[in-house]
Amino acid sequence: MTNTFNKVSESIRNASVWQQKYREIMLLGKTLPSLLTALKIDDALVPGCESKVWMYVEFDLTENVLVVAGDSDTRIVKGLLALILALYNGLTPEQVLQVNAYNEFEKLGLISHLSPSRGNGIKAMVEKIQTMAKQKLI
Amino acid sequence: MTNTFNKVSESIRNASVWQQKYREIMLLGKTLPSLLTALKIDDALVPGCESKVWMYVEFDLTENVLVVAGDSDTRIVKGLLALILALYNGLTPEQVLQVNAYNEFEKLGLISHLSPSRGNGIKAMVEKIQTMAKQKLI
Amino acid sequence: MATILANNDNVDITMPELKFDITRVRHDFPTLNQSINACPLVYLDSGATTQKPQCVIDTTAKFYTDENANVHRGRHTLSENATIQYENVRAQTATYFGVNSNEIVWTKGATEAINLVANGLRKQVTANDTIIITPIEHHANLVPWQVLAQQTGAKLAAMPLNKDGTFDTELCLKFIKKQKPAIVAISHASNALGNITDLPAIIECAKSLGAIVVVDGAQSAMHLKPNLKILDCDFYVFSAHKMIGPTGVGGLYGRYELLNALTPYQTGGEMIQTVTLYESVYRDAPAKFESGTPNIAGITAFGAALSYLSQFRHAEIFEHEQAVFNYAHSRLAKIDGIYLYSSIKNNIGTLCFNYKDEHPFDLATLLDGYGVAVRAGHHCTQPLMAHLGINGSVRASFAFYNNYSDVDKFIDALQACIAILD
Amino acid sequence: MATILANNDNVDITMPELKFDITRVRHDFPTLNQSINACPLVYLDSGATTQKPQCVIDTTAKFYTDENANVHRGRHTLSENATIQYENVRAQTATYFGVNSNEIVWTKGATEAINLVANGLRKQVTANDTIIITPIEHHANLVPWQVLAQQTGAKLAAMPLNKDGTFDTELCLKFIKKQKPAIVAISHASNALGNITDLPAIIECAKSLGAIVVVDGAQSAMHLKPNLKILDCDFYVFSAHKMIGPTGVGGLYGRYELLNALTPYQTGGEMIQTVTLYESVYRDAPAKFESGTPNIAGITAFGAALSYLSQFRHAEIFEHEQAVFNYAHSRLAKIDGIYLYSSIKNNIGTLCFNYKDEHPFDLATLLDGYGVAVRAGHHCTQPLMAHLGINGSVRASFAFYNNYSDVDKFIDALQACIAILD
Ligand SMILES: Cc1ncc(COP(=O)(O)O)c(C=O)c1O
Ligand SMILES: Cc1ncc(COP(=O)(O)O)c(C=O)c1O
Repeated sequence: MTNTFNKVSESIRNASVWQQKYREIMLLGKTLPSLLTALKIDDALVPGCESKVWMYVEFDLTENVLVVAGDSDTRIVKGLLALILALYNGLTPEQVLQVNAYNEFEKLGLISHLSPSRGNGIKAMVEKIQTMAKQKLI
Repeated sequence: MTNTFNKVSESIRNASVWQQKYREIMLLGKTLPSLLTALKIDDALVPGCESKVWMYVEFDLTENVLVVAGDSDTRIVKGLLALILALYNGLTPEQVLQVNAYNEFEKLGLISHLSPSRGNGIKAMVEKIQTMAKQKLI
Repeated sequence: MATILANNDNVDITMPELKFDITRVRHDFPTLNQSINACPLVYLDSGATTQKPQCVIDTTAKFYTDENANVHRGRHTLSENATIQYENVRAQTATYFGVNSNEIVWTKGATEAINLVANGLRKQVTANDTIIITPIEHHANLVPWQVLAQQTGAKLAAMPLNKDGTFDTELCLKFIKKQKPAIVAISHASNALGNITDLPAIIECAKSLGAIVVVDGAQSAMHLKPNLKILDCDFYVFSAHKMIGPTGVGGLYGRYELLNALTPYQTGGEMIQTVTLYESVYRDAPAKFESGTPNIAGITAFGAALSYLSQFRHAEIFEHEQAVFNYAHSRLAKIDGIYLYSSIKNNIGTLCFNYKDEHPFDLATLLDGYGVAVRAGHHCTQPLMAHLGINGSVRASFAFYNNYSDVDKFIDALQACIAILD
Repeated sequence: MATILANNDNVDITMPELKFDITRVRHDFPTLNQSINACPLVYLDSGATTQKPQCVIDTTAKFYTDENANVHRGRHTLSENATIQYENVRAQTATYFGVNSNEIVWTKGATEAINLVANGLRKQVTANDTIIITPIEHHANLVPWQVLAQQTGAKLAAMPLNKDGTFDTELCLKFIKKQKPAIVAISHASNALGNITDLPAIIECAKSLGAIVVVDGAQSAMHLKPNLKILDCDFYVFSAHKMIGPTGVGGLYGRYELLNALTPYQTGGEMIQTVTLYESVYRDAPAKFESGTPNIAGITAFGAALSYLSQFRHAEIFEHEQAVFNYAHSRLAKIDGIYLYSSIKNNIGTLCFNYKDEHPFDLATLLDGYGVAVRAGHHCTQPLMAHLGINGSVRASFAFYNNYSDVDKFIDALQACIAILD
């Protein structure tokens, strides 16, 4: 289930110094396709971020799997978004609830990016994903 | 100039324990005639006191001396008022400015009653007396 | 085991043995262990502000020594950590009151919290509305409603109160049904008398008529630790400094939809989504009520206060407070010439009294000579004093760090003061 | 003696020798002496909040340990002493700003102080009035005026601003004369850019036309220590936490008659003269603006902060800050690809910049890896960012406890970050 994620995050995990870690995160961000401009609307912005983070979280009704899309005007947040996408995209609601983004970010030494500070939208995204998965299961 | 005051405050000065000091203050308060009810009006109240303190500070125009009158519904404040009256009543503006109520109260161990706390009106009275004396001299 | 001290006047004075480790607790509150006027301090002014345990003092110092930074702003480690702590205390507070984190707004105190609600409701109130207040309210839960009434034309109606300062619940319910209020503003416990209000019945009745119920919890937040979802009020305010926390911190609980529907009271940075020169879009609660730099050190230290409280079961604290209060009430009641206005039943631990026609100011001044700290005056409850037919009173208010010995010293001092006055 | 470091690009980089005992000063601020991410902390976020000297920390702890009591209430020693201290700090603050004690109102911060003024003027403002704001304002000095304009129908007019974020005083004066404003709300120094506003000319012009001038002094109160009687503004707001004081404390200076004429913003206890159930009579300023229990520990500690500052001549502090800032500005300006928005002249010591088209968030995040604390974003000045044509920036803001070595570490770290990004 976290196969994609493990692969995607390997270079981050293997980074020997923090500088390298951030380089890898930003490289990862570059591999994430940009959102279509038409989707970069204010309604999709995560409120309260100093950076701009657009976020879409939906369930594909036919497949019953999560579809997450996002973009950011910062390179680091975009890389972190790519990690979240790798972690959750294509999972069923049951699978979503078994994934703990906090643990995964902790293992990568990136837990501070999931802090309640309003500085980035990653935490909001994770919370939205989990809430939606729970709602699906009710 | 502070003759009356020295006489009036003698028993307070000589009190051996604080209990005795307060007894003497309250006795002194009893000797102070009450204000006429007609003078106990809200406009004469010192604002912000938890106790009621009425205060009148005037200059007798013919004699050019200070006339202070006051009353309080508490026994301790009334006694302290009596001390202030003994200190200032009948003085000319020049004489008023030579009297330092803070020093006198300090000597009697009563300085805390001249604190900026809003609990009693003594400090307000002293300030009003001094302001009026200064204005007279301009 | 209970010791019976005296039994004249048909009043039992009992001192139940206490399981609470009061010696250790008193040790945790450094301010208590001092002398005032060469007497050991007997602090009976917790209704005005409580003392603080060492952990609150240490947490404040630690914040400024190692952790100081602004929250929700900087993209740097100190700021991130300060933000995490700050938000953790919000969660801790929400847990304490049994509500959700996003239903807690930080303010500088209970007074600001009530102003936030009263001001925030302005657009929802019309001249046809009635706001119920009560004669026991602290001015903080009175003047803001007077202002709201003036601004909207709404009517203020005062809840009926018994002569002795207690509520007759049946009468109150009748009154509420008759008034059909839009808002009911009421204290959970009176700061002057300590009497606890029978809120569940009142809240149920008011809400069944569609009223918004605003509870002033300044005095109840620590003594009663209410679960606000069970109490079922719409808004509830508290002050940290009356809960062994720091000064300059308070809070508002609001049922989320109602909270989010309030117009912001204070505007500025951090509460906005977007700002142009001529207009702004606000964020959702609680952010939109928290413009400006908050009392970060204070809120962090309030977390320590809540942690301190959470080491006890609340029932333990309450039982201890009640035992000490009952003992104090009984002993005070036995003194000739004492008028005691606080009920002994349903009381958070406050004695409101006078001696003969002596002025409370004189009594309090003399008590201070014996190291006993009480408050004298109208206790910011002028309408209640008028209702009781007095100008003011002496108030001795207890907290869980008081013990039987405090009561003995207080009563001894009081008798000595009476001897001076008589 | 001045060391010239480099002289390419025709910019002198000088490091004047400093008389200021910076080593001792840095020792007094414990937070500075720590490591972040295994690097010594370089704290360049004083514009958000300053660090606190040991005496402020100790005074807070001492208050809670020995002196804690509510003010203006209890008739007991602890309360009297707390009140004396509390009022002494008001006097100390008045002295710092060259004004009278009764012209200082305590608030929880600059944001609350501006809200107090904007809200308090409501009854004096009509739909025919114009309120001048400026594009450099912090949201705290913008949104409250937007609210006032909405509520009264008054017109908001934005002062002209040069492309580079500086004011052209002549243009401003012309604008003021044309607008004939009732109120001018303006910052003494920009929090985003650090640029100092040419206030004397603006204030003189505005007041000659009968306008009330409200100055946001959040950023200038410490760096510039203005004498407010000489500055001659009508209102001035400040935050203690930006003046090496505690969080949760701020204040408002108001020319007494104007101050006393404001409608109270917050109502409750201690601000009233008499209260009946249905109406209240307020006291005079400053009391009528200080309902509720204030941040007593905070205000007491702010006194320690002012005492700390008063050991230096202000010119000493200013000269030191300017030397470090000039050095930083010059070094930063030399880095290829840097856009620097802060003017080097008339600046309180703030660098607002971007690197190429990199996002300030990324730059700040990486700088934090090197222990450099800066802020990234719009700095609560969205209209200014829009004016400059940017979404945000990195802000490095200095205080008198920064030294040349901080600048060197900052520039080295920045170059390392650039290497990661490029
Ligand atoms: C210029 C300016 N005005 C107002 C404020 C608001 O101050 P506070 O957050 O302390 O209320 C700030 C601080 O961020 C500021 O820099
Ligand atoms: C019942 C009640 N309400 C409100 C308040 C106001 O609280 P604060 O002064 O902390 O704002 C108090 C405290 O004096 C109180 O006892």
